[in-house]
This record gives sequence, C-alpha cells and structure tokens, in this order.
Amino acid sequence: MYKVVKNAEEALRDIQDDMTIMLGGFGLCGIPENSIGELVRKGTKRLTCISNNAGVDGFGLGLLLETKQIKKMISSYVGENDEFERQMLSGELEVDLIPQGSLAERCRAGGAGIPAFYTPAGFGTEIAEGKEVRIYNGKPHILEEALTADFAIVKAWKGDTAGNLVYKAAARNFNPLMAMAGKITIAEVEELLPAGSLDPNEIHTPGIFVQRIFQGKKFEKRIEQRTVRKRD
Amino acid sequence: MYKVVKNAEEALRDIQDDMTIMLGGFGLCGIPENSIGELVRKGTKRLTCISNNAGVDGFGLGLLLETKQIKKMISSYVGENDEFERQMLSGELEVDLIPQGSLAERCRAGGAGIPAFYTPAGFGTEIAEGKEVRIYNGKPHILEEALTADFAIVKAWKGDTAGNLVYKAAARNFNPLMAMAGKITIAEVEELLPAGSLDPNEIHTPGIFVQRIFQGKKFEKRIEQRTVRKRD
Amino acid sequence: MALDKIGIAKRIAQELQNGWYVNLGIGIPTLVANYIPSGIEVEFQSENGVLGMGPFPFDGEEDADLINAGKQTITTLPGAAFFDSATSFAMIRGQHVQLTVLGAMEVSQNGDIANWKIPGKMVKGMGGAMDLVASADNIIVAMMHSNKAGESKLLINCSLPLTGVACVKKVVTELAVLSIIDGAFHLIERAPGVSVEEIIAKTEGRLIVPEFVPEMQL
Amino acid sequence: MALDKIGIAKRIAQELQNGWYVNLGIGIPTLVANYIPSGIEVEFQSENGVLGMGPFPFDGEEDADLINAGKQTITTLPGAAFFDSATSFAMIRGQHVQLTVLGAMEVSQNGDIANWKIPGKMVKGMGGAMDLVASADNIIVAMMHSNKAGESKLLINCSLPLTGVACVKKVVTELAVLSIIDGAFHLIERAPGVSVEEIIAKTEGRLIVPEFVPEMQL
Repeated sequence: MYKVVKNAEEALRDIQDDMTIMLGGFGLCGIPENSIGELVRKGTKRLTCISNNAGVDGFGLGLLLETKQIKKMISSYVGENDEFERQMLSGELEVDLIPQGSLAERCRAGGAGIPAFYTPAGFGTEIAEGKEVRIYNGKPHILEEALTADFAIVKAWKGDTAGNLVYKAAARNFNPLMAMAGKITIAEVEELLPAGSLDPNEIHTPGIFVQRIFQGKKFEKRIEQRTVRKRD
Repeated sequence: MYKVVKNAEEALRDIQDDMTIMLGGFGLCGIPENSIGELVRKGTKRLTCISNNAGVDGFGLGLLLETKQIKKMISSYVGENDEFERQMLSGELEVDLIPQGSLAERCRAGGAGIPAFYTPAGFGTEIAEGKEVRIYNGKPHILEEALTADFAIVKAWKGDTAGNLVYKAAARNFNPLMAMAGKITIAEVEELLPAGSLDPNEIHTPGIFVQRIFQGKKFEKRIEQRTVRKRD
Repeated sequence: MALDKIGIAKRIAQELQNGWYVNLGIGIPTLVANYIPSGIEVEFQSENGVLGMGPFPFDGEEDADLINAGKQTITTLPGAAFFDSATSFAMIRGQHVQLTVLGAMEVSQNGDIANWKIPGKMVKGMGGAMDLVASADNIIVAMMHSNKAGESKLLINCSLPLTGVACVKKVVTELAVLSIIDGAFHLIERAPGVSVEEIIAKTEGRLIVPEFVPEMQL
Repeated sequence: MALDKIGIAKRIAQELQNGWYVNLGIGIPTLVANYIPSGIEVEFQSENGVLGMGPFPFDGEEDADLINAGKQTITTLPGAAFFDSATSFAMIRGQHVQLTVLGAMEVSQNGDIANWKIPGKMVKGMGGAMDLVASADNIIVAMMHSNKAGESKLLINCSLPLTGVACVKKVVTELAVLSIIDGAFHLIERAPGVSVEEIIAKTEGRLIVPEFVPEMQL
C-alpha cells in the first residue's frame, strides 16, 4: 500500500470550497502546519473546520481566519485570537461549541461506524437543548451524534509509506481520532519511512485510516504558553 | 503510583463468589494464564465471565469450566470445548452470545463512561430482539449498552510498577478494553519493569486503568491452531 | 465442470482491486489470499487485531502471540500494525475495509445471510460475522450452491437464524457468480462447462438469467 | 485573614489522598500541584492526553509537543503515558480520575456550576469543563467567595449559563471550605481569622453553619 504523495499541494489537490475538514491538534500542538499553509495558498473558501481550537492570530487556523476561508468552526475552545473574536461577534463566522470529550468521542464514533452514543457531558446546559436525554445508572445522559468530514488532515511525528502513524507526546491529541473520521485522510509527518520501519506494536494510527501521506517541508512548532522554571 | 502485588494470589485476594469478571484474550492468545490458575485454586464459584472465547478443554477458561466455577459466559464465540458444550446443552451453564465488535465496543464503552451506543451489528437477527432500533444514514442500528465488571483481569507483555501496559502482537485483542472496564483491574505481565522504563509514547494501557500488577510465574502460551508452511 | 474450493477462491480473487483492505473469513475465503492477481496489492485485516497479515510461519517459527481470527499462527508483512479489538471493529464498522469475504449456510434473494446457528445444534457463536455483514459495503459470500442434502442454499428466504439482513452483494459458488440486486439473484457468470439449466435448477430464490451468460475465466 | 491563591491551593492539596489521579484546571487549581502533602503520591492527568505530568521544564528545554491542557510547556515524570483525546476523556467520563479541581464563576447550593460563558461577552468555549463536571464523582471548586463587584458567587441559583448540574461537592474560597449536601452549603472550615459572620454575609445561597466552625490548618 503505497500512499505517499509529493507534498501538501498534491495531498490537498481535491479539497474544494464548502467542504468539511477535520484538522488535528490541540492549541498549536500537533497541528498540520504544512497543510494549513497549502489551504491558504489554494484559497479554498467557505470551509467548515472541525478542530479543537482555532489557532492564534498569525498561526495555525488563525491564518485561515485572516483570509476568511472559514465559514464555520466546530471546536471546544476558541478565541486566543482577535480576528476570530471579530468575525464571530460580527456574525461573519458561525461557531459550534462542543464539550472537548464529546468532540473527541464524536470523531472517534464517526470513524468507528457508531452513529450516536450517550454521554453525561452537557446535561442541563444549553449544549443539551434539543437533544434526547436518557437516564443510565441513575444519571441523565444526552445523545450525541458522530462527526465525519470530507477530509481529515492530521499531523504525525513518524509515518511509513503504508500510512501507519506514530505521534509524539501530547501532539497526539485529536489526530488519531480525526484520522479515523475522514472520508479521505491526509497525514503530514515529520519523518517518512519505508513500510516495515515502524514496529507494528507501536503504531498509533494503522495505515488503513490514512489515504495520503507526505513529509512536511517545514515544521515551525510554535509554543503558545512558554512556561519554564529556573535552574537551581 | 506503586501498584505491584506479589503474585496472582494477592492480586485476586478479594474476588468472591457470584462476581462478574472480564478476562482478556482471543482464543488462547493473550489470556491471563496465572490468574485463571489462581481462580481454579481459590475455587471461587458462580462466576459470570466476560471473555471473547471460553478456552479449550484443559486450558484457559476451559479449566474453570471443568471445575464448574462459571455460572454464565458472555462471549462472541465458544465451543472449541466439549465440556462447555455439555454444560450448555444440559442447562448448567448460561451463555450470552454477543457479536465480537459489539462485545469489544461495549467493554470500551463501560470503561469510557459511555452507557450506550448504536451499532448496525445484529440488526434483523435474534440479537436485536427487545433492543431499540433507530435509523442513521438510512441504515437501521440497534442500541447496545456498556459492560463493566467487578474485576477485569488482563495479560500484557510488559508492564511497569505504575500499571502502564504494553501488549505484544495479536495478544493485545480485548485486553486494553477490559482493562478500562473493571472496577478493579488486575494485570499479569511477562516482564515487570520500574516506572520510567517504558516509553510514554508506546504505552497501550495507561496505568490509570490498572489497580494491581504482578509478574506471572509461568506462561505456557499454548497454540490453538498451529499452521505452518514448509521451507522451500 | 463445477469448481473446487480453490477455483472459487481464484474467482473471488479476481474481484480484488488495487489498494483494498480485505477481511477474509475462515474456510474458502482464507484461500483467496493465495491467488491475488499480479499487479494488485491488497492488505489483509484480521478482526482479532492485525493489519498486514502474511503467510503462515515456517515450521518452528510460530509465535503464540501472533494469530489470525481463525486462531491460526501467522506472520506479518512490512507495514503491518497491531491494534485492539475495538479499533479492529472500528475499521470494519466504519467501512475502512473495502471487501469482506465469508462463508454462509444460506443466502436469500434480498441479500440476507445465515451462517452462525443451526437450531437444535450446538451454537458456537457469531464471532465477528454479525459486525462484518452489518457494516461492510461490499460482501462476497463464498459457498457451495447446495447443502449436503442437495438443497439449494440460494433461497427466497433464509430458513436459519439470520446473521445479517440485505447485506450480501455477490455470491460465488462452485457453479456460478451471482449478484444480488433488487430482491433477486442475477446470474453473472457460470463455471466452465456448467450449464445455465443446472444453475437454474439448483437455485431456489428468484434468479434473473441474461440472454448470454459468460463462463468464468480462471 | 482571608487566604490568597496559594492558601486556597494549599487547603485543597490537603484533600489529596494517596494513589489518586487528579485533574487540575487552569488558574488556582494548577497551583495545587505545588503543595502535595508529604507521604502522599498522586498523579496528574491533563485532558489533552498526558498522565504523570511533572513540573515546568528548565529554560531551554521546552518541547512544543509536550504541553498541558492550559497549553503550557511541561515535563513528565517516570511512569508517564501519552494518549489520544478520546482515551483521555474515557478516563474522565469513566471515573478513573479520582479528583477534579477547577475554577468557577458561580456555584449554586445544589452544586450547579457556571464557569464557561458570560452572555454578551466573547465566548471562548467550554473546553473539557463540561465533560469533567458531568463525569467526576469528586469535584472541588477553587474560587473567590465574591466576584469583582462584591457579589456572592455561592448562590441559590446560578445566573450564568450552566457548565454542569448538581455536580460540585466542595468549594474552597479565600474565606471558607464548604460542602454541598442536600441543596445547601455546609460550612466546614473558615480561613484563619475569618469570622463566621463574614462568611454568612458573603454567601447568598442557603448556608448551614454548625455550632463550632474550626479554622483551616495550613
């Protein structure tokens, strides 16, 4: 299974206006930087983006907000971002906020062929409005439906030509779940290896979930909150 | 988090008659051999066992069938086992058969606080009798509920003192899912290492799911279907 | 002449397309892996948690921890991956597997399949079969056209407890290749030397026979 | 004298029990990690996918791939594990985390909590807060007793949009430790030198005051 494409341009060649795209990452950690850059270059419009966060001004999905390519954000936490705030308050940008655990589970469900599940998260809040409530174990739960996307774009540390992926540390986050939920899943990796280089025991995303893979040209890996301690 | 116990006896000390126990493994692959041996020694009675299979005559859960310690089996595939067949046909043994994917997902759901989910598996069959049906994406799905257990007993390849587990090859199977779903989860491992020995990127079951861990005394690892090819 | 098991496997192997992930059931379906057409690359998924299955190990190299869903010792190919059973059925239920090949006791003209239980006999369980048939978009059944009593296994309605409903798309038997469309078996090909009449005689369910029925090319 | 933020964190740290897994929210809750009582071993879970969080890295050793849920660079301790977000919330929803500490804008006498949205202001989202409060058996809120306008944050009913319903078990403020039981705040301890009268005056919700209210021991 040879899934390698040359670069972001080839990987994203058929992403079109009005599509729904999942993008892995938590904050700026583990985001598909090269693919976001390519979306900016392509100028694809009116995208619905499913991503836990919306980047910051000038980086990550913030870049796509600046160029107004995003019609709707589906996220759990947004707004480290002035441009986001401006567009949201002006009504230019639709925003659908989802509890983080429900967002993760809804992506996994989408990839796993589970169309809906019950979760306690959000019961009694505005998130539950219009949703079915059912009591399990004496506790109210709401029904949440699966999420899928035309394209899922994920970022991994290492990948092989068969599409198997390994993530590093906390850069894993939503990436494996979104990889499952894309009709087409694109992986950009820091290091692309021949099939057989990765230990089959250590693979986080089996290649079956990945349709295209490429080695990213450059990873800036910006840090959002640099917190350090002094050496003694 | 030091979770090490001395042996199977200490690990299983408070498993009592009439409890529900999950046991990892697929066929004879990845089963907690040492703990099964200890259950036989203890003579705990009227157990409800959740396990994909029921062992074979003289090995795996077959040992607990011989001693008639099992009241009920919840499995997807059984009966490589004459004693099982005899007890089932005579009505001594209750058997609840569940599609394999639903069994796996129900264990995961139990561990993940998802009380119920919809799946297409089993719609239109006797498995769906009495279960709610709902159409998603034009296709009927049935509602399945989570499974949990008083104890989950899993077998891993390597483990550390903090309860982190790594499985080998196809011996992973149901083990990580059941590890999530036990009120108390016991892991028996081939190799027990100090915390910090395992790469945090490569852990299959994070220690939070495991309450007790011990190094198994002996792993026989019987092969159920030895299939080989000739050397050229 | 009616095909043997290998013939059925060879014919099914012709259905494989490049880049597909394939789940093969126990029995005839397993044999399909031996007849992959040249130029076609597929990867085999085993529902116990293996992607990239290779051939059986050399004698003496069996690993008890490395088996397929039939509990047989196997090997893996470069690019293989191991995963847990929930992830495995996520692949299946989520339709990431492009083809499922499995055996059956009965198939009905609307695509129902029965392959797990015979009332009054010891029930071994459905294993992963119910998940596979309920989820896969593309299911091929590999089976004999008739049972040991000589009765057709391609029926109007299944008589045995069902494994899945309206899910089988294609059946390959020792006599024929048949598609299931709109509540009928459509005769696509016949085994070399097998007459259309024999197929008609041995098919209980509604059978649509085109004017010309080509022979299988094996 | 009312506690400062560190005092609140220290008091909450006294609630920790050996062997607990703990999720700490942003702000005061984060500080709790600095005051773990001696002899107590706990492990910190961060909902973005880290178990076994350690202190901030030394200057120059930050790793962009290793952050906590507050997006701060962190380190890990021996025995740490990384996992995806679905597994992370499986830990939370499945009640494998024994204690959740988080901040709040308002808490009501029946344990409702509001901490994610102020109508008319920019909404940043709930992040993992709704999952955490709906799932955890043991939730401690760390917050100031009153808001900046001097109004009580311990209310009969929350006025802001809720994050969760009937979930908060304990509140630690700069003035007091309060349990929430049967629709009322129960005053458990007061900050050193703080009078019961002050706490009564600053608590809008129903407050049960026992005859003797001990001072916190910090």
